[in-house]
Amino acid sequence: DVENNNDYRIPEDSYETIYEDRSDWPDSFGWGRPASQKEIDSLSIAIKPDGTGLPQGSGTVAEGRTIYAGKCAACHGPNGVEGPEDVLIGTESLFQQDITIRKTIGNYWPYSTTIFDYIRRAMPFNAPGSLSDEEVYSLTAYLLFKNQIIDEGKVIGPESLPKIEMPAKKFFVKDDRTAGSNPTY
Amino acid sequence: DVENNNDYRIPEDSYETIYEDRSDWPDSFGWGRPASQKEIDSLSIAIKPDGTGLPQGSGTVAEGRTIYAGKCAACHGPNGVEGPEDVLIGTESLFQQDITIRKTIGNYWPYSTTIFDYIRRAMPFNAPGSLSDEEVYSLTAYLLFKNQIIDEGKVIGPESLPKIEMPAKKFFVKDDRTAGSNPTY
Amino acid sequence: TFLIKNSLFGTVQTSLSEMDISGISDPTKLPGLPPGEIGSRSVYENLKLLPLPASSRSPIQDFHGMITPSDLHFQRHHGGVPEIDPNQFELLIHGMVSKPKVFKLKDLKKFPSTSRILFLECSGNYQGGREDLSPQQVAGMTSQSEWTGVMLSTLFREVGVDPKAKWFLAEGSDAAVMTRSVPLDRAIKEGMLVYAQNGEALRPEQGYPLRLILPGWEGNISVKWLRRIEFSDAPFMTREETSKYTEPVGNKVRQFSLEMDARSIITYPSYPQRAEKGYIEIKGLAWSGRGAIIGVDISTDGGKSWNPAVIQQPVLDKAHVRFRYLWKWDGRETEIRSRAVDQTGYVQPTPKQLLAVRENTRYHFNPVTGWILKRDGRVLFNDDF
Amino acid sequence: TFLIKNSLFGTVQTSLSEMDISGISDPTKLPGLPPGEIGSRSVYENLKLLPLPASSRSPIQDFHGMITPSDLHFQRHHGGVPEIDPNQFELLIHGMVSKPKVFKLKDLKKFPSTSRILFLECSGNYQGGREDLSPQQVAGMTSQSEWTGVMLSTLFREVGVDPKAKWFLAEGSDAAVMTRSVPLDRAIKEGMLVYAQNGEALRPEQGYPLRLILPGWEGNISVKWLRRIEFSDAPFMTREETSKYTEPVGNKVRQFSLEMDARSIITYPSYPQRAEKGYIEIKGLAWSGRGAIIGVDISTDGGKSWNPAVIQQPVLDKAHVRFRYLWKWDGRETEIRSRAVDQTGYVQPTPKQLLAVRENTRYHFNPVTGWILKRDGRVLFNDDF
Ligand code: HEC
Ligand code: HEC
Ligand SMILES: [Ca+2]
Ligand SMILES: [Ca+2]
Ligand SMILES: [Ca+2]
Ligand SMILES: [Ca+2]
Ligand SMILES: [Ca+2]
Ligand SMILES: [Ca+2]
Ligand SMILES: [Co+2]
Ligand SMILES: [Co+2]
Repeated sequence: DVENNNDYRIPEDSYETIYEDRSDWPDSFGWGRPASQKEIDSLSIAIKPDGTGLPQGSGTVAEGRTIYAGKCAACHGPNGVEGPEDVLIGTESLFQQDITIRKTIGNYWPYSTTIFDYIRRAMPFNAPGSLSDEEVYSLTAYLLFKNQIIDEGKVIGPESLPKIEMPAKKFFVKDDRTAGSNPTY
Repeated sequence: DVENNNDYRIPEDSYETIYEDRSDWPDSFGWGRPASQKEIDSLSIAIKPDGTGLPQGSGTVAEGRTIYAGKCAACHGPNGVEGPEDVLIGTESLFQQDITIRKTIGNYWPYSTTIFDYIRRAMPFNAPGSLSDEEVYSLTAYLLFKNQIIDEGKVIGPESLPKIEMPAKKFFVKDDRTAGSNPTY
Repeated sequence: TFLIKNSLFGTVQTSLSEMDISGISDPTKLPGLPPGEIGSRSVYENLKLLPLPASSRSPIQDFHGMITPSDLHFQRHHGGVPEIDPNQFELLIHGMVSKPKVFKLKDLKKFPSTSRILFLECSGNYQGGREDLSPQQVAGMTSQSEWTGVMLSTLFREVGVDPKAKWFLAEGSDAAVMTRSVPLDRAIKEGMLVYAQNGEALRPEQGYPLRLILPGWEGNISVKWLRRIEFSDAPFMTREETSKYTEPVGNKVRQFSLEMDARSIITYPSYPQRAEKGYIEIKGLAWSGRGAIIGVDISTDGGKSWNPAVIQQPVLDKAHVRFRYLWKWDGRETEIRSRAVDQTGYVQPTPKQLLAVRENTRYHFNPVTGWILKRDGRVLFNDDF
Repeated sequence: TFLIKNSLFGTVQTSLSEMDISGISDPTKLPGLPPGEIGSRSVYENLKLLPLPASSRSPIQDFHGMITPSDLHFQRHHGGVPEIDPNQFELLIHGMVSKPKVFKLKDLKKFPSTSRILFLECSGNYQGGREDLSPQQVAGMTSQSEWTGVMLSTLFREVGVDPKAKWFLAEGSDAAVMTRSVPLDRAIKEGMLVYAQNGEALRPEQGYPLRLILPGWEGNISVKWLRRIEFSDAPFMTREETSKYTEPVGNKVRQFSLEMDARSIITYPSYPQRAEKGYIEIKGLAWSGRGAIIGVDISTDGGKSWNPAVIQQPVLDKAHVRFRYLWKWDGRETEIRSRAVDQTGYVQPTPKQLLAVRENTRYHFNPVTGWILKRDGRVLFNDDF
């Protein structure tokens, strides 16, 4: 009978214990060189939800509209909904069990700072990192406006951006799955 | 201390036990097709020390000398000792702790049948399998003669070849190494 | 066709050049290619990834054992595969640390190292709903390698991490400048920075020259082409961990769903292969991001009864295992399924069990799947149960 | 240099063709290559076998972990690498059997299969006597793969082996029509016929489409490109098991010396690398044909004192294990050595211990070897002790 064939074995302990005994290790190996503040500043482009990392500058919906038409519409559609790439604009709630509704900045992005961070690092897809901070602020303003999150006149900058409350924020929870024989999928 | 770091584990049992339980296996899976005697005969070219497998035919030292000069001397030297490839001829004993002495048919080959078998399957290196059985018998005769194992007039064939006693035969023993903490290297 | 290019032939060049080798097709009759500087793949073997614009799926139905050939490892990029000069390459570690540092690749290679065989799976690894799907289409975004590198814990000692740091950002040097926030307490135990894959340097598609490996977690967080680590007290809420790689479940959005749940798939017999009546060794892969696989059950009657498969040793933690199950098919239409159980006791759910608690969330969809064997030998995919 | 060939770009072709990409060297500023049908190796990585007319040695000093990349597996051929069409391929099993049979490759793939990670070492794997030798030169004829195929015991049931059969001949379809006699009682336990290596089909240099694998035994007997198995009551005494692969020991010639004795070699630091004063993680490989490695000892004082290295899990039977030993070098000239111990209790001997019982027999020469670290950082090979 196949039952006896299960010759498997559960690993006795988890992997991290390989280096449990570090008694002969020095406090530090000392390899690598100290990073200067200058090189840290030049590389650390990540923005936190509280706005830390946002550069000086500002942008407007009007300027964003122009830049969008020139550099973004080809991939995301003239109105941000036509594609062929990701749909950016839409306010219909996702939680109506209608799977045809697309995830957008308006209905799914929990933090406004992510818009600035992502566009600056990755868009336009064919020339990432080519936009000025001012351009990114303007595009962020334009996309927030089109998603009915801010008014058309709002100026977006390091102070105002993190204060914007995103409609989807309230839905986000940490992973609530549990492992084990009675799991929450 | 490093002693505690040795987190190794001896496999509990050896591998063959994977298929210990074959209780649900059939006596035979039945795959593959029966081999006909004809195809067995055409493929089974191996010669046993008792001469099983040797084909009809025969060869002489004189003929072997001619074939050797034409098809072998380029690689093994006019006298079978010059190379550049393996030295074939030599009767000096290997067991004088003189590492310059080369292993040859004369001092190292324990079975005469191996000469026929190997030449037929693998030589000449650039055209293996191209010799007729008669040619192989003659080359075998020639190499045995040059190694002072047979007389120049001897005819070599399926009856005579396996009867030839090779000088090196008496030295060959099965692996006598032992494993364990007191091994014989 | 044989190419004569053997140094042994120097001595017989004349006779060789006179040989007519055009008619020789018996490989025992002419020397083959001599040993070279690098091995080859048989011209008769033609395994291929299945490429889409931003991903490529592994031909898992063609694999044997548990190792994925490095050039057939699945790919998922957000900005293409960058070409990085390992001599120019630097990793910056900064943020909530007392000693921000820059490491060259050669610095990282000096640290105490470790190797580990692990699967890596994209959390979007599912395609279903049709009968004409191969294992490569259904689940080809999982692969397995032996990774070698430095434990995160080893490297993090060097920079003096602030005890208040709870997360770190991992950032790639691809065109997406890919970023993910990683929970430090969970990552520190098993996380690695790896520079080698299956014995040699990482392949470009897998993050050359350096990537993060977080065992058992969704592939996207094991950031490739790693250039920067920034410690923080909170996650950065990057696009990949908010807009992507999150799951709407009920009226919530589940975020930081990192562990890959236990899964299995039968890779033989499968679509578009043909099954033959008689003995069949059903074969497949099973894995869990939460530990070792402790069992794989097989049903050959569409889920009514189950029997344990043989699991190939060694069974490793957070690694693909190969399972096998000998079965005699009577030729009547039936459906075969596999179901993985991991060391937490988690049993791979059916599609309906999964869908009952959440719609298809696009990510982390790991149901039991089946292959329907038709009387004519066709094998069709099924996930409608 | 970046090649623009991404389907995503279809939509923006005009603006792209207007872009000047010649000056862009920052990989975050331009998309890289999109996912393809097959992965690649970085142009900056250039590992090579070291070819001789009839063999090629693996660059073991460049490897990480325990798996050998398939195209860098060592090679040893006696008639070059044949090109074999897997659809034409047949294996004949006959001799002392009641049901002589011919198997196509697809027949063999149907049988219950198994996978196993094993080293394969040429019994002639030694070069010494000079200080300017790299690990690749000293011991590059050992490699490791995950092999998949059929157990000999499974296949031999099909042909009805005569109980009086004690040996079988294995014959290749290369230009040497390579043959070896195999003792049945010892081979039946662990022997395999394999068709896959590291997840995919065998590589041509490793015996495509089918080879024998006799775990722990000298490589030559694991006949590649296998075409025929003939059962017999006695060995055939082929050239390879008489004229070659035998060892003159005292006034005897040792024959059928099959098991590879335990061995280890430090691969880092090694010639021609340079060592730097300070912490060094000494790394290397250890293996035994008689079972599992249970320990590797390291000496950093030329053999006077020994300390155990850390051995990477999982430690597998008859498989390479990676060992590591953290050491602080004070910069003074010294010699480092490694010594393997296997589960039989066998301790890898010194060169002198080996030579005391037998001259260098060319085969099965597995001594402890050392690397002398010079004050200027040069690392030189030593086997004179
Ligand atoms: C060449 C095509 C292309 C152009 C031009 C382009 N994008 Fe995109 N965009 C994409 C693709 C492809 C993705 C998805 C990338 C991924 O998933 O990794 C994307 C994703 C995005 C997203 C994230 C959507 C989500 O829901 O996660 C935003 C926001 C975005 N683009 C904004 C812009 C803006 C602003 C511009 C102009 C400055 C722009 N894009 C220009 C192709 C393009
Ligand atoms: C193109 C070169 C070449 C030619 C021509 C050639 N040989 Fe060889 N021979 C070799 C090589 C190379 C080897 C060693 C092969 C190996 O080790 O796999 C060898 C090995 C041998 C051996 C085994 C020697 C030993 O000690 O194991 C014999 C016997 C032999 N050759 C006989 C012949 C005969 C007889 C002919 C002519 C019919 C011939 N050779 C023609 C290259 C050649
Ligand atoms: Ca069974
Ligand atoms: Ca442990
Ligand atoms: Ca996408
Ligand atoms: Ca230690
Ligand atoms: Ca067992
Ligand atoms: Ca030779
Ligand atoms: Co997730
Ligand atoms: Co031997």
